[in-house]
Amino acid sequence: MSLKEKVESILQSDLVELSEFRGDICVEIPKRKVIEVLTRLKEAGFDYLSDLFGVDNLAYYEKAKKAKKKKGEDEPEEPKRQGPPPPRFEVIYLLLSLSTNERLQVRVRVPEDDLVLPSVTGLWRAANWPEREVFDMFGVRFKGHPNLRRLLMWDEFQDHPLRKDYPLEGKGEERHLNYDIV
Amino acid sequence: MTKELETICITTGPTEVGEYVTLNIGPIHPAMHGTLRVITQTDGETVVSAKPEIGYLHRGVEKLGEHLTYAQFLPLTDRLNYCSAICNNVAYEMAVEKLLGIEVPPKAQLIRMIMMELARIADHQVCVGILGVDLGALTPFFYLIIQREEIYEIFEWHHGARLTNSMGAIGGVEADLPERFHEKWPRLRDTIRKANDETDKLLTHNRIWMDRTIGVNAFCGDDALDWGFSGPMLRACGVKRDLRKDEPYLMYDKVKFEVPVGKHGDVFDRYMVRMLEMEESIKIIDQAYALYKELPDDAPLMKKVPKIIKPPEGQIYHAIESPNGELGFFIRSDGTDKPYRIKIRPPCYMVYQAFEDLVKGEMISDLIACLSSLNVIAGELDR
Amino acid sequence: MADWQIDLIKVVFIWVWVLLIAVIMTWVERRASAMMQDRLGPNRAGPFGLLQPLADGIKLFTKEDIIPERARKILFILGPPLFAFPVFSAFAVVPFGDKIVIGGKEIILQVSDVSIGFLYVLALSAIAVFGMVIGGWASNSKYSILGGLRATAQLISYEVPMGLALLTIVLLYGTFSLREIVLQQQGTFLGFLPNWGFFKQPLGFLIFLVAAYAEANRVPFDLPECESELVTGYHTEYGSMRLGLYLFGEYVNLVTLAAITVSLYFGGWGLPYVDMSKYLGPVAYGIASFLVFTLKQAFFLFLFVWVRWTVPRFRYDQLMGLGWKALIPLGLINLFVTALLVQLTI
Amino acid sequence: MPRRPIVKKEYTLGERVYLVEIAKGLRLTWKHFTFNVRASFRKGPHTVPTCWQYPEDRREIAPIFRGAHMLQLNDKGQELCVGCGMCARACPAKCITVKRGKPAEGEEDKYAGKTMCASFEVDMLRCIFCGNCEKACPKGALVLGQDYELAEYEPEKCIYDKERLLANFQRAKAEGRLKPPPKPIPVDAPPPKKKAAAGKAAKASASEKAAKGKAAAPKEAKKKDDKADKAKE
Repeated sequence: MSLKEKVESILQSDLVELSEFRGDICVEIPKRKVIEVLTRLKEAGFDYLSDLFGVDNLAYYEKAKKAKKKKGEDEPEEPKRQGPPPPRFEVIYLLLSLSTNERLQVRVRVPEDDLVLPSVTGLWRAANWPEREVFDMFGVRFKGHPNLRRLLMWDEFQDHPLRKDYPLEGKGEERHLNYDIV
Repeated sequence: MTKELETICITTGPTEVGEYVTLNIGPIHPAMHGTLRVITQTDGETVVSAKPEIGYLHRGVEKLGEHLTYAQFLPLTDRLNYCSAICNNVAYEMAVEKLLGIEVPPKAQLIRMIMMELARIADHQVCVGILGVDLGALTPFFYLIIQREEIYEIFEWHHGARLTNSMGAIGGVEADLPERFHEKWPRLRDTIRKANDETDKLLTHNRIWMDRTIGVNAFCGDDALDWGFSGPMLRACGVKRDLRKDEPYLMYDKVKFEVPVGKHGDVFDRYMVRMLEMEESIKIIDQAYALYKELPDDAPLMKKVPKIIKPPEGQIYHAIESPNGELGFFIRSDGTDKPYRIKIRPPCYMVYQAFEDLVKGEMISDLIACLSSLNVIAGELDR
Repeated sequence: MADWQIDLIKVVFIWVWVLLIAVIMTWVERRASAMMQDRLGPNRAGPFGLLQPLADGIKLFTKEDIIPERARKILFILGPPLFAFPVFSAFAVVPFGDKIVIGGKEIILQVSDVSIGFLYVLALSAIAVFGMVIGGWASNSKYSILGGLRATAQLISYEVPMGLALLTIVLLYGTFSLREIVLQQQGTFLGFLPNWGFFKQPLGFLIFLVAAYAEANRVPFDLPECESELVTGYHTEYGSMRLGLYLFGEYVNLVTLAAITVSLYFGGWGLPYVDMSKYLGPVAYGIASFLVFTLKQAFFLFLFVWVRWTVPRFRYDQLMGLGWKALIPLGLINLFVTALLVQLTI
Repeated sequence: MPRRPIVKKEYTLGERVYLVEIAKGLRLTWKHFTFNVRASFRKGPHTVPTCWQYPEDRREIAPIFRGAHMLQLNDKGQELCVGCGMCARACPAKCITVKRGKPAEGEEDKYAGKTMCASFEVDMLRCIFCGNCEKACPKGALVLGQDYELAEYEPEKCIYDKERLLANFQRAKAEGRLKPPPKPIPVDAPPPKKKAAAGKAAKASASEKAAKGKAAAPKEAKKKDDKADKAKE
């Protein structure tokens, strides 16, 4: 059974989209079923959380829109995603099966107006810092995380630097340290 | 008195004030390898809680990567784990090559392997040496670091830099093995072994060293997997997992080597795993060098890649076994000459987040020993 | 020359001499450690870098003297002298030579031959701890106070085995005077060994040496100032010449401990098998005995350096364990056996 | 509290009594000590084999070392740089600024190309010495030399202008520390036969000329390669 079939059989109806690129399989799962699906995957052998991170799709979709306009209707198979605009953020879980050494990317789309995901720290403690980092960098909140504070940026920092609309050189924020020596 | 001392340190987040003393170790502290910071609560000398704070060396490498071309990002990977920059270079190059769908010529693969194993030896030497320094034995550090200098000389003659190597390019390596390597390697192999041997003599069976390391922050294998450990740290916990064996890349499936495994995951096991891995690396280099010699002199070193690299749309994740563990690069391309998103999976990031679990209930001295044995590199941790 | 004049000369001489050895020790420490580690060490200031200690001294003197804002000022200032003064004074009872005859006057080479020399040394080394503790406490820094606490605990626990080892010596020689003990060690033991305390008390010597390392805060017992854990321990907040006093005091302490080791266990100024006074004139004999003493002392000073750069450091609880669970029982057994033997032979 | 596996300490007697292993360690450090003491009394600049006494006694720098930049001249003393700005574009640290200009009348023979760089600035405070500019330069004009002592008292002095870069080259030339011409990289590319032959020829000629110490051959090879690439595309 290939990895693809295996994943399909595990996920069944929860599989929103499956894409394959250079042998890496990426599956999309619905947002409301994250914990349930990941638990199933963990039980099915994908028992090691290699990494967890976010992606901001803002520029990507804008670019795709532009490209579509440029090309016009030369390539009719291009507009795959229709209907409401796609959710802006993605959170990607990199899973690994220790027994078969197969890797799987699990992707959850998070819309901008509802930046909340359930935390998977209960499944893998390894998700602790990565989830904090995603919160820090993208502003996605994880429900049930034991200590959801900023990780890399300082606590008083307001923005989310890895978002595509955050300028590369920052907005001139400075850290004011409060030495509360009384 | 406790209360009076309390006001001096800046605490971040909620800390319990009361019967415990808050000891703020770092970011400037001799044992905090660069800019790590641990906020500890101590009961006498026993650590009650230890909360690592990171981000003091955060340079936004991932954000920068979105604004640089694929070739321009390569030098930035040097600055991740600066003890073994070559492994980062190769990991990144291989990730981009996977994205492009090309395979580099065998000679380039072998050169990469040789250089990576040299870098692994250098990294382990630094880690073991620093562990010794932090436990009060300064001398082995020098015996090891001298050999590292010799390794750096090979790097310098191969691609022109000692520490920030920027080795190779996307599509292969740019230079054949230098004359220096052919001359130096047989001798260097012996001196590295001798230095390891001397370190072994000074430390391993010394009871002071054994008391300091055996049983200190021992860790269970399944806990380690749950925390996302990889590399020597995981192997010290008794889990036999090495990406070179499990998911062979380059030509690691053509060489024979052992994967040293510890038992308890304590500092001593981590130290021994690293010491033994250096020996295995020497074996790998020897075999790779033999394979290299079979190839003709003018065998290709690079795969033809266009000057401006524009990979097709898609996303890949590729991981290699860096000296610290699984070093992965996730790259999503949107078809332009710049990556859309680069995510680096640094190995010590996952290890360091379990720090509190590792040191809880131990003493301050063990905290220092634990930190050195984890080989947390701030550049890699904060990116 | 009046007696007080001779005493003054002796005091000044020994003061300068100890300072000089301590200064040279800082150089030896750095150069020897460098040589053990395949390095060269400081070799720029003067021939072989011999002027390096001078350069260090100038540096320490000219640095800004910082007293932390929230430190206990008086105690902070008091700390370093309180540490340095006792370690200097302890040398007063050490016999650094036999005797010298100048102008028909017999001068013993010892600042003062106190009949309780022994207790004096022990008492002063106990006082020196206060320097560390006060310095650590007055700095108002957590690292300092941890260093100070460690110093207290360590020195108090190692005082006991050291005292036990010294007691056996007292039992053996029946005197508290160091000079008397040295005099009793001349000649041979069992016919072929030098009549040194070391051969009569090997275990006692070992316990004493380990305790001496602990007293001197050297690796493997440098817990009060272990750099990688407590930054530099009790003198973290010190700078300038106050720091210099601490650092220097440690070397002086080494010199004193080496001198006591030599006079207790290695026959002081005497050469084994050879009675120098038979072959040399009175002046030459005095100088020769002094040189012999210095040579023996130099060996122990080097041993301090040598061990320091070879072994790792103990952990706090292991250090305590070694002191209470190994050294003290051994010391007691040693004391008991010695007492028994002494009783039987008398 | 975290779970911890129980570790049994199994020491041999020799390990248990401390002294045996410490004595072994002392023997080892003594060996190093005596060896180095003997070595340090030898005459000469580099006595202890592992210790370089820096200002007088320097380790050999690889000819391909990536140090301070320099702008090369060709054998006729002409400036090679044409001011194309490829280096500035390839730089990840954005530390190079180049202005293209035309040579003034009567000065055409000072420059190898038809155009030249009117100004060339390298900000050494930003430079990360990755060598991307060197790889990008189509004329082989900008190279990273062997200088590594780059400290200055004023930050302004760290911005190297054209004169300084040329002076770097002159100095390196006088001291015989010029960078060897880059070796052609054997590239694995379709069609294999033609390419391999070209590569071999280029390599052969390169090695011949490299022996003579001239910088021209690889450039030709490079040109050939470039042409071939263009033809393919």
